[in-house]
Amino acid sequence: MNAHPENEVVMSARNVAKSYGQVHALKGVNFDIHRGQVTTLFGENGAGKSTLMKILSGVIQPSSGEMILDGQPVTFANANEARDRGISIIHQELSLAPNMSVRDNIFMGREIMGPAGVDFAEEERQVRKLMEELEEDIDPQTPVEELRLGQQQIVEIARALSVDSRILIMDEPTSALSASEVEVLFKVIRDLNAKGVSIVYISHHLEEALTITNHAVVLRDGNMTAYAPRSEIDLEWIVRNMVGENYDLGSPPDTEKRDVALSIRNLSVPDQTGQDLVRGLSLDVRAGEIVCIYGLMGAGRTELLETCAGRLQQTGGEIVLEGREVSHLSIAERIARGLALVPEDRQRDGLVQTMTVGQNLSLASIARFTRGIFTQRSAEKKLIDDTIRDVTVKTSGGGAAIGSLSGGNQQKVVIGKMLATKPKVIMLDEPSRGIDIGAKAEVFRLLAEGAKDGLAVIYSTSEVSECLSIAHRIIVMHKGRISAEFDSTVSKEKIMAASGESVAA
Amino acid sequence: ASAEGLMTIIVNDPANPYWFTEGEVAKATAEELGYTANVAAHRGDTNTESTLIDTAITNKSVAIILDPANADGSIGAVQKAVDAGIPVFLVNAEINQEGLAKAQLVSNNAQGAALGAQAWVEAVGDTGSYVELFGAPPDNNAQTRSNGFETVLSQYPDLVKVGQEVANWDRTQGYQKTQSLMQANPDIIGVISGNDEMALGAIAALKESGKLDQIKVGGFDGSPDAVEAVKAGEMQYTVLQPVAVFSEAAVRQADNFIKTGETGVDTEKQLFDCLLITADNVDKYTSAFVLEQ
Amino acid sequence: MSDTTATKTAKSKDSGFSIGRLLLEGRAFFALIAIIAVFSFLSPNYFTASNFLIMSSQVAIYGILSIGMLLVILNGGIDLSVGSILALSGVCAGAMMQGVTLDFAGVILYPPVWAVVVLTLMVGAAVGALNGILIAFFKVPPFVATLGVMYVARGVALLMTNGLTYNNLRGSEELGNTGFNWLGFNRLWGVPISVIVLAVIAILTGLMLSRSAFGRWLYASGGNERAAELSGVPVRRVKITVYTLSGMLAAVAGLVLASQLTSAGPTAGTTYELTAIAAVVIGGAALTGGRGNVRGTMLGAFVIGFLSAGLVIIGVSSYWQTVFTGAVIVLAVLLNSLQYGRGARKG
Amino acid sequence: MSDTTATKTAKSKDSGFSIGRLLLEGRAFFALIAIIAVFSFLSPNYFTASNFLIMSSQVAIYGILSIGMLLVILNGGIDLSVGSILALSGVCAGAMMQGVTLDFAGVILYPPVWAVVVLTLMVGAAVGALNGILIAFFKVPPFVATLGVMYVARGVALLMTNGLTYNNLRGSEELGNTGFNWLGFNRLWGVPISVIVLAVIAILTGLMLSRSAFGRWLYASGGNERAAELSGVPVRRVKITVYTLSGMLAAVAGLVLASQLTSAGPTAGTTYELTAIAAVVIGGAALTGGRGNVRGTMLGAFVIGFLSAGLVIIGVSSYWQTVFTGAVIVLAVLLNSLQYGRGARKG
Ligand SMILES: Nc1ncnc2c1ncn2[C@@H]1O[C@H](COP(=O)(O)OP(=O)(O)OP(=O)(O)O)[C@@H](O)[C@H]1O
Ligand SMILES: Nc1ncnc2c1ncn2[C@@H]1O[C@H](COP(=O)(O)OP(=O)(O)OP(=O)(O)O)[C@@H](O)[C@H]1O
Ligand SMILES: O[C@@H]1[C@H](O)[C@H](O)CO[C@H]1O
Ligand SMILES: [Mg+2]
Ligand SMILES: [Mg+2]
Repeated sequence: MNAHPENEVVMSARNVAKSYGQVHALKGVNFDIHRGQVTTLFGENGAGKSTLMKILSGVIQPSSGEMILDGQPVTFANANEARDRGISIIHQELSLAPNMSVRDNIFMGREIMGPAGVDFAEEERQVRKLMEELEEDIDPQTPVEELRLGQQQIVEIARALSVDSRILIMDEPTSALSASEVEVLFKVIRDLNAKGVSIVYISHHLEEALTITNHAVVLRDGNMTAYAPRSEIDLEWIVRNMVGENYDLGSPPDTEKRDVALSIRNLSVPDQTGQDLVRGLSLDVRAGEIVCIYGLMGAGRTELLETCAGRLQQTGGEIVLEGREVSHLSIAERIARGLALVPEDRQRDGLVQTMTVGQNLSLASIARFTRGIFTQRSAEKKLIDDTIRDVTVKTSGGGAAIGSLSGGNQQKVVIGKMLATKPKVIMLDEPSRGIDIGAKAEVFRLLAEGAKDGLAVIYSTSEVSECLSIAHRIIVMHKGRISAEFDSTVSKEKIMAASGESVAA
Repeated sequence: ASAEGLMTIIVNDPANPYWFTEGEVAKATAEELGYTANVAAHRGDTNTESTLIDTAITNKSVAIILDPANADGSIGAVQKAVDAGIPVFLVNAEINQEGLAKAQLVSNNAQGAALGAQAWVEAVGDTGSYVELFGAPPDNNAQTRSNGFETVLSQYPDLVKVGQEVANWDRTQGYQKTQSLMQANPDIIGVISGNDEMALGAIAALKESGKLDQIKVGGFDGSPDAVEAVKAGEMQYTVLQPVAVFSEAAVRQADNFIKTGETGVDTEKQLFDCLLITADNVDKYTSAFVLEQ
Repeated sequence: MSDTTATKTAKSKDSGFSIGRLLLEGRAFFALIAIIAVFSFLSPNYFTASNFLIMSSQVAIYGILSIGMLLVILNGGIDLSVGSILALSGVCAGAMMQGVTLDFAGVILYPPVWAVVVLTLMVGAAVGALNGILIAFFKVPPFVATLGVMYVARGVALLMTNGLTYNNLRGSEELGNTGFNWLGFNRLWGVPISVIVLAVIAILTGLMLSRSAFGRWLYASGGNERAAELSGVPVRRVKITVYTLSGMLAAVAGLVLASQLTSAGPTAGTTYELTAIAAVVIGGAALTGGRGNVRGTMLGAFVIGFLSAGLVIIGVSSYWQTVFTGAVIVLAVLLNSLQYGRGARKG
Repeated sequence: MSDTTATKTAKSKDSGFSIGRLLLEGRAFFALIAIIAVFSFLSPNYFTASNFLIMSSQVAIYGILSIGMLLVILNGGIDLSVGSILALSGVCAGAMMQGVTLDFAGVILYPPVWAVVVLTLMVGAAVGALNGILIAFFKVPPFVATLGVMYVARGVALLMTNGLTYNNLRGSEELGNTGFNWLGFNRLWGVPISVIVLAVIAILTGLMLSRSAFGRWLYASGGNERAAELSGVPVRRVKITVYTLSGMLAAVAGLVLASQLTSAGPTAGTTYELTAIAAVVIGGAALTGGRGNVRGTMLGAFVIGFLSAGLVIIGVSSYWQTVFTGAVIVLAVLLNSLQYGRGARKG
């Protein structure tokens, strides 16, 4: 990576600010991109990372400030103009058309034209080459909807790589990738660096990001709060600058282990083709106990938890809640008996965007306030206010629009909604996904408190460090089975080895 | 507002030239007699009709000239106007109750149908199979005409009706139904139709298949388009309904009633005989729905 | 993974209270005021108590249909079959009033009017439930399911009567089935019964939506069905219920119409589904579900009803009426989309 | 935002090739075969070349409309105005054939037929573009925008003709505007021109969808509009284009119908939008956008056309025809949803 001066700046933002009405997403940020190097942006949810990247890539326009490319001020009217100048972006949210093939998605908006229309053969040739580079075995003609999430993210990455760009922005490219896939991606990034391509990288996986970065930039509340080259920083530095203090995800609370609250016996769950995603799995969780389920993408954690909650159908086995079999019950009946699920994707499965914070909080327990025909408003209001206080949702009140909350606070609403049903067992599927470290710590604190009161907690995660926080017991899932079980003194390496992940990373 | 007050005229759907003329003639007559006149359309919907009657009441109409949407379904609406003290004069179609409207002026559909059927037999001969296009069933005229055709045609045992389709007085439907009827019965010699619009649709279908020479079409109404077709030799005849005559008469009877309390005619139901238009007398057709005698 | 998308679109609403927003949110209300003002100016007969009562009784039919439609639209669905159900129920009521022949017993039964009403409502509810089952269990998209049922119900109504109309639903003393036209003809405290029926239904539905658990479930499953399901909302039951209610309300409308006209025909209510949808949409509901309320829908129905009645009263040709109706629908919703869409995206 | 949703429900499609799936995917095809078989069995006159040609020429109108509808539905929209645009275009063509009076010059212009055709297509395109602008720029939901335009266009058509029908569109030699009925009456190699027009449009549209960049853009913006936009697809242009094309195709249908009847009336095409939507949906397209193709839509149009023609040929009453049409729509789509929805979630 030395065909170019070490710190040559290809592009920079000068005093860039962006407001959405009263929301000041960016407040005059200066930012440099170095040729052939990786610049990583760190920051809490809502710090303004994606906003800055969208401005650099022409998706949105700054309210003030300017951008300088090769020493010249530039403005981009749209993403196409930026792309023409060699800047491309992998968006944080997957932006693929599920109905179309991998090939069509990769060339969406810049189809290669031949004499008889789109030159599909040429496009497919290029896709195959990209997939080889990314070490993925994905056929160009496969509809994107048939790919699992991680593969979809690979397609996003391939799309960005298919443009010969000088600056490649990656906004959380690895949130759905397995460790080995991340490895490959990092290798690709190094190759690109060697060719002089500059990378801007964003991730909430701080340790992972540190392995690739050359320069670290920290954003906080729309301001740049710190900048340093890799040699001068460590994890603690990042966290301190991001949130102002060092957060600890907690340790297993001292609780009294009581009777078995949830007993899963020999459970099997098939996919549509009849293949088992969960295979004869058994697990007991006691009241007051916190169990963490670790596994790679596709290990079957989501299926396991959604089946317990009653959304998916099992083909065999039993789910016993406080001694009573609940397999035949509906979701609502299971909730009423005290079995609650906080789903993995809060936008899709957790929140009702058209309702207020309060209405979301009371949704799962509204039937309890019904006397005769009508709901009791005062009881509902009390529940909402109590929950907002207990789970510390930062909001102007129950009447606020749910969309006005940050990601972490939205997550707390989903958790609060289920806690309000007064469950005996709460299952949380990746409760930390996409929320910042401060919010994570608060969520874990909340769960630990619940356990002290006798709640049985099961949560899944894809980050090893989160296993080693509040959990009393760590279950590792691999291909639908429990591949190992540890107590809280285990090492990260052992957990990862049991999950089938390479420890090298 | 004029000296004599407002006369509300409610027709079915002016997109059919027949009803269009009905409304226009009534309006012209009313205005000639010193009334103001509103023409509204219910398009066959009894609810819309009832709404229009409400409006006529609100507007303090002195009389309502109504082409009822439905022989049974319009009775309530007429009753409502009568209860509000507004005299109602029905034109073109009847309601199945007497004593409500001051007068019901309709063409003599049975006589007209017989007239048409006879002309049709003359055109096609007395042997062969044929099909019939039937109007909108809620309109009594559809059945009356069909019965009229039947009465005459059943006297010719060698004329066989091999198909009958509802085409709702509509040209496009007449076109499509005729096409299919011809496929089902390739050897028909004639199409007899309950009105001109359907007949004109049938003619288009026959032209398309090149069979207009072999298959004869008869219409009903005497609309200008049909008269053109008779002139061009494409339609054998059309039965003229004297709509211009009875529309005008209805308004005049209303005027009488307003001024004298009597319509000037003894009976409530008044039948106006239809006239036959063929190639022979087509020149006497001077304006829409008017044939010089 | 997609927090930001949704977050952003909803966020702008937080930005405080403004006069402009009030005007926009109340646009159906202002449209109604404007309509009343214009027509009162143009015709002396418009602004009278009796005319308002008459117009309201005309609105009743559409209003009742649009309340059912609102429920379905809140659920994120649509019901194209209401016009046909209206006709079918009217015809069923008509048939029962004419007497039900029991062949095997050789007698003709004349059910009393209350029984006719109850049975008719059950017919409407059954057809609505059929919609609901197709949509909730067989996953047929609502547009398609109700389109199919629209044709089938209409066809059945036509077959039942052979295209003809049942007349004279007044019943007779000796058969003990009088009173049918009470609904359409009588007045309580000077107000037509149909208007009272509308008001009662509107108030009950309003209460149901705002105060009952079912109402909350409906908003939730219209806003995000998956999230509602995981929160224990019986989404399928909600779905079937709204279509059933929509069908039942169409039957109420059918009864009101039949009693207003004292006749019931199989072609009644054609295209009324479009008017009902228009009323709901003018009233500010979103076709994507989860947003809307009874107040808005009622205003929407009155806007349409008072507009078309006004146009007739001042003697505008029926063609212009068609044009105006279309223009009002687009304009009202255009304001609506300006309200929601403001600055959400560039350009 | 809903990538994963689609992901999970579609999971089953990975499971290789099965006979069951072939049957389901080709359900419109099998429905068509079944219809042809049944009617051929019931009537000796059904299975004849001449009948197929006639039925095809009837299908032409609906088929042309449904191709336009397909484009709109692929975009995730809907176009309720096509029936009205059909009428309006027919009427415009009729007016031009009767001569355009230029008052200031005191002359009547008789444009030649090609000019009439071109101008009429432009009228259709313009109304379609109006839909597109309302939807793409003013963010009016497609259902509402096209509902409003449906009323307005119909009203304008009625106003233009004052309700009457333009008759005799044959033109005359001395005015140099003959040839209009060629479209509706003539045949090339024994095939009605209207069928050829349909075939040409279907093939061109098919090629556009499968081979052109525009086709990719359309599928992309129907599948995930945001993603398409972020990828530089001009989603707004695509949107306006599909509505414009839909309007233009409605004008083509209007011209074909007017030339078949050699007359043009303002009430033509009422409710044809529903038939067109039904054809597209029977043909396997999803109303949510992004899925569907011309082949399916054509099969859908033929299913509907051959069914209703067959019912007439065997002499089934028109009421039963209504019932059957509805039932076929629901059944076809029910199979469709079984195909996609199989066991996706707990029953
Ligand atoms: N279109 C918008 N309208 C209103 N507010 C917005 C919009 N886009 C972003 N914001 C707000 O701007 C701020 C910065 O958002 P941004 O998406 O850049 O955060 P981020 O740092 O990428 O967070 P995350 O880690 O959760 O992705 C947030 O408060 C966000 O809610
Ligand atoms: N979108 C998809 N398409 C096809 N198969 C999928 C998809 N998502 C998951 N799978 C398959 O389902 C099985 C289990 O997936 P599941 O989502 O339960 O895993 P998980 O452990 O919850 O992982 P994560 O939640 O991190 O995605 C795996 O075999 C995986 O390949
Ligand atoms: O008598 C009229 C005319 O025949 C018209 O063509 C259709 O409606 C009938 O009632
Ligand atoms: Mg971000
Ligand atoms: Mg998971």
